[in-house]
Amino acid sequence: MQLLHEPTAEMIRDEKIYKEMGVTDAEFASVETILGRLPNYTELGLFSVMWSEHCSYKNSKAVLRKFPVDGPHVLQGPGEGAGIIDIGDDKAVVFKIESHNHPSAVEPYEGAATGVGGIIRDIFSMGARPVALLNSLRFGELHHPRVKYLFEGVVSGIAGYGNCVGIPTVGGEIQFDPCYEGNPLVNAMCVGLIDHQHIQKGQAKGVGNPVLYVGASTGRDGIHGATFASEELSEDSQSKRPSVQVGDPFMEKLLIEACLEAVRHPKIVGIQDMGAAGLTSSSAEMASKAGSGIRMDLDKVPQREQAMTPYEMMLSESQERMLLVVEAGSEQEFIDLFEKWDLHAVVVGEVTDDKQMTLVHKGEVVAKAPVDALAEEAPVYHPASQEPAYYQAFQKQEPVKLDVPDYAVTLRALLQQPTIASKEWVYEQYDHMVQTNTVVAPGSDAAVLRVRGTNKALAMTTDCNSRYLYLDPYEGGKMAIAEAARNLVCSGARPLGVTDCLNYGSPEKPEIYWQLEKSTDGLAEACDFLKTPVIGGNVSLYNETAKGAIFPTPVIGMVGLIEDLTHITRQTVKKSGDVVYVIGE
Amino acid sequence: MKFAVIVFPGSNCDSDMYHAAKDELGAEAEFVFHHETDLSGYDGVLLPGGFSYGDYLRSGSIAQFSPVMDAVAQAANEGKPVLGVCNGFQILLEAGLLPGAMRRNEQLTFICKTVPLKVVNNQTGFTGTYQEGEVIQVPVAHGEGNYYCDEETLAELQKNNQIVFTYKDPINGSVADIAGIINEKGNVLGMMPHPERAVDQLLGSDDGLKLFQSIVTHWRDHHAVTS
Amino acid sequence: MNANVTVYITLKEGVLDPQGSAVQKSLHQLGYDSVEKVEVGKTINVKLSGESKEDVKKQIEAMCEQLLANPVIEEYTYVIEEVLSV
Amino acid sequence: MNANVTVYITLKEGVLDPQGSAVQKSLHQLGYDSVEKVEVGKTINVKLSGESKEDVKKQIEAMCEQLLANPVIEEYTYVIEEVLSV
Ligand SMILES: Nc1ncnc2c1ncn2[C@@H]1O[C@H](COP(=O)(O)OP(=O)(O)O)[C@@H](O)[C@H]1O
Repeated sequence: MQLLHEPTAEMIRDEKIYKEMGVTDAEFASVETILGRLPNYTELGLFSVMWSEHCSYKNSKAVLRKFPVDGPHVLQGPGEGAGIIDIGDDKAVVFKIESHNHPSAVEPYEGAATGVGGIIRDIFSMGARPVALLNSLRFGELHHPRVKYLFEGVVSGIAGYGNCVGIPTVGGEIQFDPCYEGNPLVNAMCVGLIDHQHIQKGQAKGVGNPVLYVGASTGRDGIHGATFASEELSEDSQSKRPSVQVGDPFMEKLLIEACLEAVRHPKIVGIQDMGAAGLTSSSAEMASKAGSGIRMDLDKVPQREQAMTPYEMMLSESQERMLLVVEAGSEQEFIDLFEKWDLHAVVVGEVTDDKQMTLVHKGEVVAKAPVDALAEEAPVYHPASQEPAYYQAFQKQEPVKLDVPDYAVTLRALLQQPTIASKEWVYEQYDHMVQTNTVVAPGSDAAVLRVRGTNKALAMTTDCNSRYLYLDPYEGGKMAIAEAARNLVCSGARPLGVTDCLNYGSPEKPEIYWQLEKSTDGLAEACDFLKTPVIGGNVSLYNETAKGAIFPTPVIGMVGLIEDLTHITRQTVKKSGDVVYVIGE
Repeated sequence: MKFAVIVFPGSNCDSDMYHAAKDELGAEAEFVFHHETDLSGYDGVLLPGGFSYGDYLRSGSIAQFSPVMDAVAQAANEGKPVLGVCNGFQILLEAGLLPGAMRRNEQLTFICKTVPLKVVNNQTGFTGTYQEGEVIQVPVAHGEGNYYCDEETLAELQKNNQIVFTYKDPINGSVADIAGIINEKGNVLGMMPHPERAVDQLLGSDDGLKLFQSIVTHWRDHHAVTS
Repeated sequence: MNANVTVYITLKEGVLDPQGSAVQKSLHQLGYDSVEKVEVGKTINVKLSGESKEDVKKQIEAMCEQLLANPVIEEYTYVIEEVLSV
Repeated sequence: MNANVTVYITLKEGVLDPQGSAVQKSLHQLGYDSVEKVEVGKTINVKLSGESKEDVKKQIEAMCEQLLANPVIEEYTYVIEEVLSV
């Protein structure tokens, strides 16, 4: 999507160029109403990414409202980079899960690596030190060479990034099923720890305060990544090459250390990472949350390539970049702080009081749009919902009676299933011990990490059996939560809260939307019942190929607290002669 | 005894090293940033694992030129104990303080697990409290730990008893299953396995603690008169 | 024909090259101020045989597409050298 | 003189190349039976300037010895191309 000459506002309207950006006729009309004029190409770009499903949740907002989000220990629910839960001793745990499915389908190593990088930035931009990574992966059947390539690439991408930044990858899950063949799922979760006093929000407050840009320079990579994530994968997804970003974990490591120093500086006002929709979403969201406006001079933005247009700079999804707002007059202190870590921070703009995003390029205002309209006022859709025929057929079926002539043979066959077999080959590639807190390593029900300076530990897990959800979304949804909770309890922990990543097909198909509705009913009910509020998450829709949609796959990340290190339990059988009990029905 | 824990921008086992020395061993320890040029205030130097400067090109290749490395070389010359673990070992090789080089693991993948190590030489200032031939459990975590040296160098290492640790079972293709070597003078040890990750039973093993204890014991024995 | 083919693989224009930047920075720190840009790539040397030069070419291109290069972020060129048997 | 130098770095003869062996194995698995040997190396492309070709050469060799290649396991060759300013 690199145009030598950008189309004029009239051309965009007359030739319906907005459709190429995923903007509908009705959405284009509301942009025109909001601005009181036709948007230019840059402005339309801003709206198109901010109003994409990935950034605006326009198709999923309604179902997300069902989740319980409060609890006595919740310090931060959904709405910031990540949610926060109190664990006593003046400490809190911060966690979130996010998808990087489509980038991983096109370029598995970099797609997975940059997925890990993105979720880490969500955690440290809250002020927390990242202490653990988990993931949840879905692929087609391993005998296909392409699937094998994707699987190996994703695993080494996760390893390559996590190992380098020095955050242990302590858990995850992998499922193989034909429904994921062309559309693998790569969900990454990060957990961080923070002292209460250091909790940060991504806000741009205080008229006249400078806006600092720090980290990697901006290139043409990943332009329209958020839109790409909000479309079905097709034959020419492979050719949407500019959407592929390459990660630089060393840069991320520098950012972690420098930003954790920066959030402890008394003159920091707000900090946010440039994730999906890059500079556009970080600046619009920071200003909108604070009730301010923001003005940026794009000539100041560090650029990796020549002659970048405002459109390209604003929509680039180059990795490892952060946006900070600091108190006026303190910018040099922050620039020096970053310099110590060999990072170059530059002032790119300032906070204003007009609630507008104003972009200046070569001395001229090239775009102006209200920040609330961008960040908050995307349309909300209530897609049609319809019970699928397959489900009705299943309901009518007699319960199947399984005939197992030889249990040993069946057991062996089951253990050979890639989905069930040992995942040692995978987790031996992940440094799961760095930071020396990993008490229970991958291979058990949940990972357990001690919390230094206390007698406590955290247990964490990711779970989802999408087969159950396909068969019965409502019951399957409840089961996903219950399974995660059981894994924590088995490790000696009391579940604290949930982060979820809702991976589904296209919500524009009534049968898929029905799956989304029913399964979130089940998830919400189970969360309510178990008192595990949902403190954040992510939605990934349009996981479809020409062959159809994936199973509904709401991946659950759950974190629990172990009050006493002596209460940690493991999965392994202890010694012969021990008694085995079965609990439950 | 006071240790310097060197921090390169991409070090990520620096805190683990610091905790091992300070909290588990009970010695004095301080972080020393890679920009520093003076290590005269320290009795021993710990080069931690991680990815020093991103480890692009070759592991440790860029770190060898960082300002602090001149001071590390000087400390080594003065006979102070210098321990390089994982990336620290790679840096010592690149800087020429130890012989040989690292290649990518034979299987080309990163490998992280606890492996049995053989203490081949317990007559060093780092291994005095181990038994000769003792097998200890220590984690490895590396992608480029496939040690290489030519036959001449290997013969030299063997002759001088410079091979300190070997893998009990081959894990990455290393020549002679070498996991750790020492310089001729006996004060610079490089090893791929992480003793600082094996200092607490809660995390699975405390077999690495003796290595740190050996350093302190050795140092005390040699400084008993002056201090 | 016996051939010795060298395949040169580089990153496509516009793709971030953290390796190149790291080496460049390091060269500057070592005082090589005249260095303007560094890019890091790979070479893969393949000894193989084919019925003809055309056939070798066909094989190599197929290998590049399938395995040697990652067409999403890399591009490749190659040089075929004939090896005359001794 | 402005120059565009390509440095080729390969493992010394006798040093086992795990990457090369892995690629070779994969190519065999894909059915390229005529492949006899595969070696993987690095290219480093450096754009720099010097007073003369001699000077550029001196700089490049110094860079290779100091940083770009590890003499214990690697060897290098290079090609200097003059860039004529436009
Ligand atoms: N499936 C979900 N369940 C709960 N909260 C969600 C879900 N998806 C998104 N959210 C929350 O909505 C908020 C906005 O998300 P988003 O704009 O994607 O933030 P970010 O850009 O940091 O991912 C976040 O706080 C996120 O946690």
